[in-house]
Amino acid sequence: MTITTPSTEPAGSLDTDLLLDVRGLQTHFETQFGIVRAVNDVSFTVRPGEVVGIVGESGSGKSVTARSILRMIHKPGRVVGGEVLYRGQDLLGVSDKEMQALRGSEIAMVFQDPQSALNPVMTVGDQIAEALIVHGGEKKASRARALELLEQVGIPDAPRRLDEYPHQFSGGMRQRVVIAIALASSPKLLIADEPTTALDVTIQAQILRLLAQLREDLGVAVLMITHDMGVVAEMCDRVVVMYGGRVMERGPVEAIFSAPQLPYTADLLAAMPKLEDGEEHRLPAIPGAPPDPSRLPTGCSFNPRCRFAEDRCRESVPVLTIRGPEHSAACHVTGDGAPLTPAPPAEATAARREIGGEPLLEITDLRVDVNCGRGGLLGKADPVYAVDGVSLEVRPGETLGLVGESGCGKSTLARAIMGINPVSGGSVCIGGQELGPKDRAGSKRIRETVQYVFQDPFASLNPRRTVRQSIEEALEVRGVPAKEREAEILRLSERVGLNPLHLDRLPHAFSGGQRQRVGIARALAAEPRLLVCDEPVSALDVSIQAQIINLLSDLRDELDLGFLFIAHDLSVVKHISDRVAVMYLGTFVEIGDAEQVYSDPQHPYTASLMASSPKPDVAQRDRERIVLTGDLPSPKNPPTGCRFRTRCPIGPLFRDDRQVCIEQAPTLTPTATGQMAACHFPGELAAPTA
Amino acid sequence: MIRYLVRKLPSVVLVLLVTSVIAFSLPRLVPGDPAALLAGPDASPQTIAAIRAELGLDQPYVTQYLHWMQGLFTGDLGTSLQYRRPVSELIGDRIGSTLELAVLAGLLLVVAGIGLGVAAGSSNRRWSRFLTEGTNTTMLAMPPFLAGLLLILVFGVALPVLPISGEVSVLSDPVIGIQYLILPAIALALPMAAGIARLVQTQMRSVQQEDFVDLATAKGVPSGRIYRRHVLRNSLGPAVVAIGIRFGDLLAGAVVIEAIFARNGIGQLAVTSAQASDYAVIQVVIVGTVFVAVMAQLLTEITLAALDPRIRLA
Amino acid sequence: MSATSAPARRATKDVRRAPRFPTLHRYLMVLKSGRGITALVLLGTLVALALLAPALFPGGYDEQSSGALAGPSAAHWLGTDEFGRDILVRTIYGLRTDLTLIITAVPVSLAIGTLLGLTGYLNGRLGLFVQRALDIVLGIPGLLLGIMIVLVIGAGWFALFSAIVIAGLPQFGRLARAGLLTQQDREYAVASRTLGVPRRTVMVRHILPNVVDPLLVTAAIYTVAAIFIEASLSIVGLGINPPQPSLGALLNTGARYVQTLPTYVIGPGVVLLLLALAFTLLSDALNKAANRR
Amino acid sequence: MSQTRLAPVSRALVGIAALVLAGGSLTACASAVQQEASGGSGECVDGGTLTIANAQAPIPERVLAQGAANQWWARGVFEPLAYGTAEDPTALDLVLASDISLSDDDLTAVITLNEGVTFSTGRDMTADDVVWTFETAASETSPSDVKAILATWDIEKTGDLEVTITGQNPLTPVLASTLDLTPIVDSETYDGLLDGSQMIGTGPYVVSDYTAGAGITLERRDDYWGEEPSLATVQVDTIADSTAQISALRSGSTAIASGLTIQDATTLVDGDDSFSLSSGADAVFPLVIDTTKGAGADVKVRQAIAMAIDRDRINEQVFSGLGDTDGLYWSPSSPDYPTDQAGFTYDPDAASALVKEAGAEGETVTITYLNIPTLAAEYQIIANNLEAIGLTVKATPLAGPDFQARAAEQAAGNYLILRGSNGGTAFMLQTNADLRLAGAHRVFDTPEYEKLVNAVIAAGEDSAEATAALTEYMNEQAFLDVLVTAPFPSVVDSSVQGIAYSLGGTNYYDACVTQ
Repeated sequence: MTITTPSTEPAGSLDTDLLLDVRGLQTHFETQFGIVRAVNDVSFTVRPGEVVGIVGESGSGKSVTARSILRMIHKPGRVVGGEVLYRGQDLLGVSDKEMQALRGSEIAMVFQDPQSALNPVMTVGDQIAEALIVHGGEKKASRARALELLEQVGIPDAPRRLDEYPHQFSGGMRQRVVIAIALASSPKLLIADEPTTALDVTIQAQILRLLAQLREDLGVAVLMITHDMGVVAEMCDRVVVMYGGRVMERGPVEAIFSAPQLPYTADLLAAMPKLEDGEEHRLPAIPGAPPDPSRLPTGCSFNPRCRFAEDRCRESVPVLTIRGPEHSAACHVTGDGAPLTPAPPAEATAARREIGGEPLLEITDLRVDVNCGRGGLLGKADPVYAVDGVSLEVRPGETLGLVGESGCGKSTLARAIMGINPVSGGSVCIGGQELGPKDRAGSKRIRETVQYVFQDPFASLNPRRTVRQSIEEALEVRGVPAKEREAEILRLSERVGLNPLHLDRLPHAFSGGQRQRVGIARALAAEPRLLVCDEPVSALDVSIQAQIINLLSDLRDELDLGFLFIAHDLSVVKHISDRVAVMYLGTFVEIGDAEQVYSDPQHPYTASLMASSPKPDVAQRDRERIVLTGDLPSPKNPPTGCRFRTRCPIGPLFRDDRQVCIEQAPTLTPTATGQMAACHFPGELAAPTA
Repeated sequence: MIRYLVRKLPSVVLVLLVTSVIAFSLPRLVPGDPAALLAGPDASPQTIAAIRAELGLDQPYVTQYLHWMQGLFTGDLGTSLQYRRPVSELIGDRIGSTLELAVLAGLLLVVAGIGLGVAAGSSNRRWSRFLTEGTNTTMLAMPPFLAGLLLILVFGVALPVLPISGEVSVLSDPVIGIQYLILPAIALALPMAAGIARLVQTQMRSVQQEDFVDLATAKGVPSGRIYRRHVLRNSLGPAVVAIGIRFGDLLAGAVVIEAIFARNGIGQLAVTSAQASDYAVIQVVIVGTVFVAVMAQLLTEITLAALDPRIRLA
Repeated sequence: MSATSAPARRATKDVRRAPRFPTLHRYLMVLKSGRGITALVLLGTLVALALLAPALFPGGYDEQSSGALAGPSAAHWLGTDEFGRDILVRTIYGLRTDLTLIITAVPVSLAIGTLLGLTGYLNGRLGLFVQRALDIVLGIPGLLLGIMIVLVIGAGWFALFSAIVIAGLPQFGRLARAGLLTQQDREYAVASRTLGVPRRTVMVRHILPNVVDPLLVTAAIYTVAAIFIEASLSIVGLGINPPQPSLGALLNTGARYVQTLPTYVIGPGVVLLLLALAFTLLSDALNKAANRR
Repeated sequence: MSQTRLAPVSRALVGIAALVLAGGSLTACASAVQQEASGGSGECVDGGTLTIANAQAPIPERVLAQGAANQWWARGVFEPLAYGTAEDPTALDLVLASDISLSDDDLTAVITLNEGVTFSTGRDMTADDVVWTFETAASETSPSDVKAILATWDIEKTGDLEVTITGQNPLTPVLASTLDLTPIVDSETYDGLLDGSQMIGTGPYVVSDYTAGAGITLERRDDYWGEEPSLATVQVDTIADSTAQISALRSGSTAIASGLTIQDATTLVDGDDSFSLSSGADAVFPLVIDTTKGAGADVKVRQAIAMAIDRDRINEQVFSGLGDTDGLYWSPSSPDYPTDQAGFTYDPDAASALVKEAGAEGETVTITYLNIPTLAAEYQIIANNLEAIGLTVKATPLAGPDFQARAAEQAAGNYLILRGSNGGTAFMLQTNADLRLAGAHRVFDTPEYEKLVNAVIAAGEDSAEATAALTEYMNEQAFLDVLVTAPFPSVVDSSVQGIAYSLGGTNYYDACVTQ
């Protein structure tokens, strides 16, 4: 190794062991604004039986890479260069017919969203069988094999379910079906494009476990496309990190996690809140946003956001250089041997305040019927209580975190607080006054105390109105005179980190993070004392997530706000919350001090949730996990007694003697460790702490 | 499914009841007196008044309405003021003609609409897309009667292979009957088929973007099979809804088509009755067509359910 | 922070800034498609012809003479009708009649239909009731409804106008209601409500503009239907009162002379087809522009 | 039942056969498109079917009235005592009557009936049936056009086959028309006529099929009392649309098209030798002016209107020149026809001057008319003419029920209408709704007019002087402008021969088809 000429990787190593060898892949999209180089010179390899992860943020080109391998790029995209060698054969050179024969039989694919990846009008059995029939399978045999596959991917009662339609399956079960389809012709390579992103934590754990098991049983190689470092750490043997359409770093997973050679990889890992982080600290966020693939910066794509950027980073594109066994990275700075110092946490703008004062929000025994007001001219719909008997309180300066899987009622709860969904039972007190039936969304009493930050910042901004108009609307309602609004808008936008020059843009011209800043600015414009944040960061890339979390905690401390912070990501909730409530099927199963709940969960559901969350730490991949079986029951028809009993690992499902769980609903009671839990047998199932 | 239909029943009944009130009052809002028409152009006011009394038109409206409703529930649709014949008979004489036309036109509508839509939705070549879309747009802009006139010109004058006037019941003579039906059915169906085709085409284009189509591709399914088994069935929903709504238009369009092709159908009956203020007939025709529309809508829902298990099994 | 301020300083003008009149801007996108341009050129020509009719033919549409049913000549390009009137002149005046009719009736139908569809915003039950009522109107075949309306009102311009307005209500009502139901649950509408923006403002600012797109597309499609309604009613003899010409009335009379004087049908027929074609293409282009982000 | 029930297999075979036939039929014998009949003056065949397309549906209830609805079938089934003719309003062509003798004062007629006349039910027709028919026609609800005359008659049975009529006014001028328009109906089955369920007459044909609003089919009767006609079947289809009628005629699916506008009919005949025009009684097309309201209240304006209308152009452009523009309601064949008063003045300049003189410039004249193509066409020329003399004209086209209800209540204002020219002056003056004294549709009414009308009716056969006086008064008052008297021609295929017209419709005694 010489210092002056960094050795690039040898270009076509003749490794006969390779299952897949992608070399210099280039995929372009020809749009009216010019050519978008979505995949730009990407090379990597997959060996038989290996799990390779491609990790990157939105727009990094990881999905396009996956599709390019199977030649499934939608118009106007086109693979314009490189080679995709599958067992030595260049897939880009074979005929359409040959490619068709290879798809499914040799290389199969699993898609991100199981809701839409299955044909809604074909039975599950037919869809699996079709994968065999098109490759020459006989009808009857294919059906028998379909049944076998369904059983193999762990679908209970498979013979009956074979003739059911996708909509009769839950999300997790559908993803199992998609995997069964992929496995139908025993392919050698499985490309999994974000296979668990659309799933809840407990279901994600089930699917990841299934994939690992299949790999073990069938020896199939997996190319895992994901944005989640946790999933990478749990599943992969080797990792390819993509950014701006290029491979920026690749290597064995241990090396990447322990000694990343790329500032981006290192900072990304640092920006993730982690479950085992102790005392609250600031997250070291990466500034800016992932680049728009149609407008990549010159030089290293990461240079505008890089702590170490130098002039040459802006001028020339770094090439991949070898950094260790099988480990290479593309960075001018570290290529020269400069060490990667840990990212400094962002500075706080205000000191943490004492929590105290009268509660801003007090909820007692709240019930919300989401079917209220439905029904036709004649008759009403049956009530469905998405929130069923919930009590909580939030004080100024305090953050109450609320976690639960999708469908548990956490968003309904938030909407009921805002007056969007009518309350059907119990009481909601805001700023010490109980809400009456006349206090609907936006009434003076509510809006002056509480404001809402939405999950999807794009959906919550009117696409037709500029950001300035959206913020101004809030000021107008608050009664700010027209003359003073301009200054106020500037102040707000600066406060949330928006470029004031961009105020006249429409929302679609912003990145996700910026839009969420707009959403926050708009909420702040009403000068609330409490913010209800409904999954404010779950739609954002990891590097942006940290920025928004930091912004929110700054605001809380600066303005002495109370937060009701809703999220499904346990680590995010832990990071920001003082207290945590865990919700399951409309009720709280556990509530208490965040530290306490996380270090010593008392409810089996809390423990399972924590165990299920993938951790971005290779050392933890062999930890003992509790993987919950089954799915969340429907709130239309909740189970009797303890609502969790149908999935509880210590419940009647596993222990016949625990009839009490069926007969009697547990109430929230203080436990030995201080928090409250609604379980007949609290603390029995403890999360394995790191 | 049956439970679903039973659940729909009260609202269907309500719709029909309201319709009956509209159907009863609308023709009576039309100025003029059916008795005057019966009495003839030279009649004196005394004659007209006498005929009015004989027809029962001098009764209060409420009495007339209740009388009509009472009749409806006992299966008596009333008696035409103009022809003094039971309305059921007048309609019965024509329903066959209209049904034949509507069924064939409906069939054409479905076949041509979906066929053209599929052709346009699956064609990727520039010229074939241009051709199908051009045909489609022109057909959309072509009113049925103009299409009818054109057909009469072509087949009546230039190329006399199909009859352009009159009708023969398909039931009594299928071979000849079909020949009489072809041109009016085409004139009636084609312009509407263009609308259906457009829906199918748009829907197919959007379904092609769906993940499950990608999954099928990834399974190694050939593109022909993808269109047949994955894209097509998922693309028909809006077209089915539109056909359901358009079924009423088929009946309405039949008015003009029946006129220029000399067919004696319900459309003709409706027009002449409306112009002759034959309340007894129009009110039944209106209630009947709304009933048919409601039924068509139900049928649409049933078809949708058959096409889409999500609806069927919900 | 330096990363964001550097380009900000360079950019004196924000390229991604929203256009000053965003709605107008979006609809100008119609001009970006071949169909849109064809439609507008076609429509522009037809409207211009109609507008210029009194200037081009100051004699009006009822200049009768004894030279009836003459074939095409230099003086009368399309020949003369049964009263010796120039068919071309009458076709253009007929176009004028049709255009005035659709340009007044379709927007009125659109407006009333939309209002009816949006009643659900005031009261859910009322909205449902209106919806049902409109469904009933939709169930009555359009032409029969048109005939009844013309008979009630008495043949003439206003009757045609009313028939077109009423026959369009169910379509617009349904669409507006469907739009309302989806738009009022859109997060930005909910967001405005939680901010305390008055309901009326939410309606005008957030719901209506987003309901408008499909309504406009449908209005263009319905315009074609309106042209057909005028023509069909003329064929049943319930069109505009003579001697004022309309395309449908001309076609109706012209059809009788199709053997002896084909230009009598061809002239108005082609104009009607072009008019319908223009609006069909316009609806396509509008649809495309509306779905553009 | 058992005949129609086929075994599944054979049913399937039938289905396949039908498909094969349908495929081959476009060129083979089963084609529904007949080549046009070779036409020309072929030989009459015994039997055969005559197919007629009529724009109006049959209305059996109105058998006792004149009208286009029943004109193609009613006289095949129902016979009057005698036919009148268009050529001579006083001539009688005996049918059911064997003899009609009038008293010297012309106030009494003794009618002897033919022997052996039977209704198609087989029952003998007697004097009772005649009396019953006349009484029914005179009743309040009857649609008869001659009610007004029947009301002044006293009809008595004076023998099994003899009736005696005693009138208050001379009978000769009105007898033929009145008898023609009052066919003898069967008292036992008359109610069946209301809904068309039973249509029993004495004629050579019986109704074999009737579909209300769609058509009627007549079959030759086996036991007809007179000479059996040649045609076996007469089928009348209702085809309202003119395009469809023309198509039907051209494609040979019908041999007669009736109810087309004159223009359509002449256009059709012009280019084609295989068709000819044929017509029965003429129709009169008057413009009746409201003399009580609006511009028409001023006699000067009325006179101006009379002078402003270019009747020749109306005749030319609406009636293809087939009409007559004598400006008189009276039939030229009537003995009292005032020949020197025939004709009209077309002088728009003088008319303008009159309008100016009356100060009626720009005043609106609203014209109501029954919404049918011929009247709409007339209106267009009239409107054009009246606009030219400085009046503003507005149209109110009305559907049948509306127009007739308004007209009967004298609420139609200025109206355009058509009336049958179905008798002599005295007959018209008693029955025509524009002319008669009682129950008139026109608004104009003066003692002078009444006196002059009564004089014509009372004058009997020597009414020339009275008619001239009345005509002069009418022209002076100008409340009624007879624009055109025109035939209503039907288009007849050359394969049809020998159809004859009377006032009440077409008869088929001598008709046949060549095929």
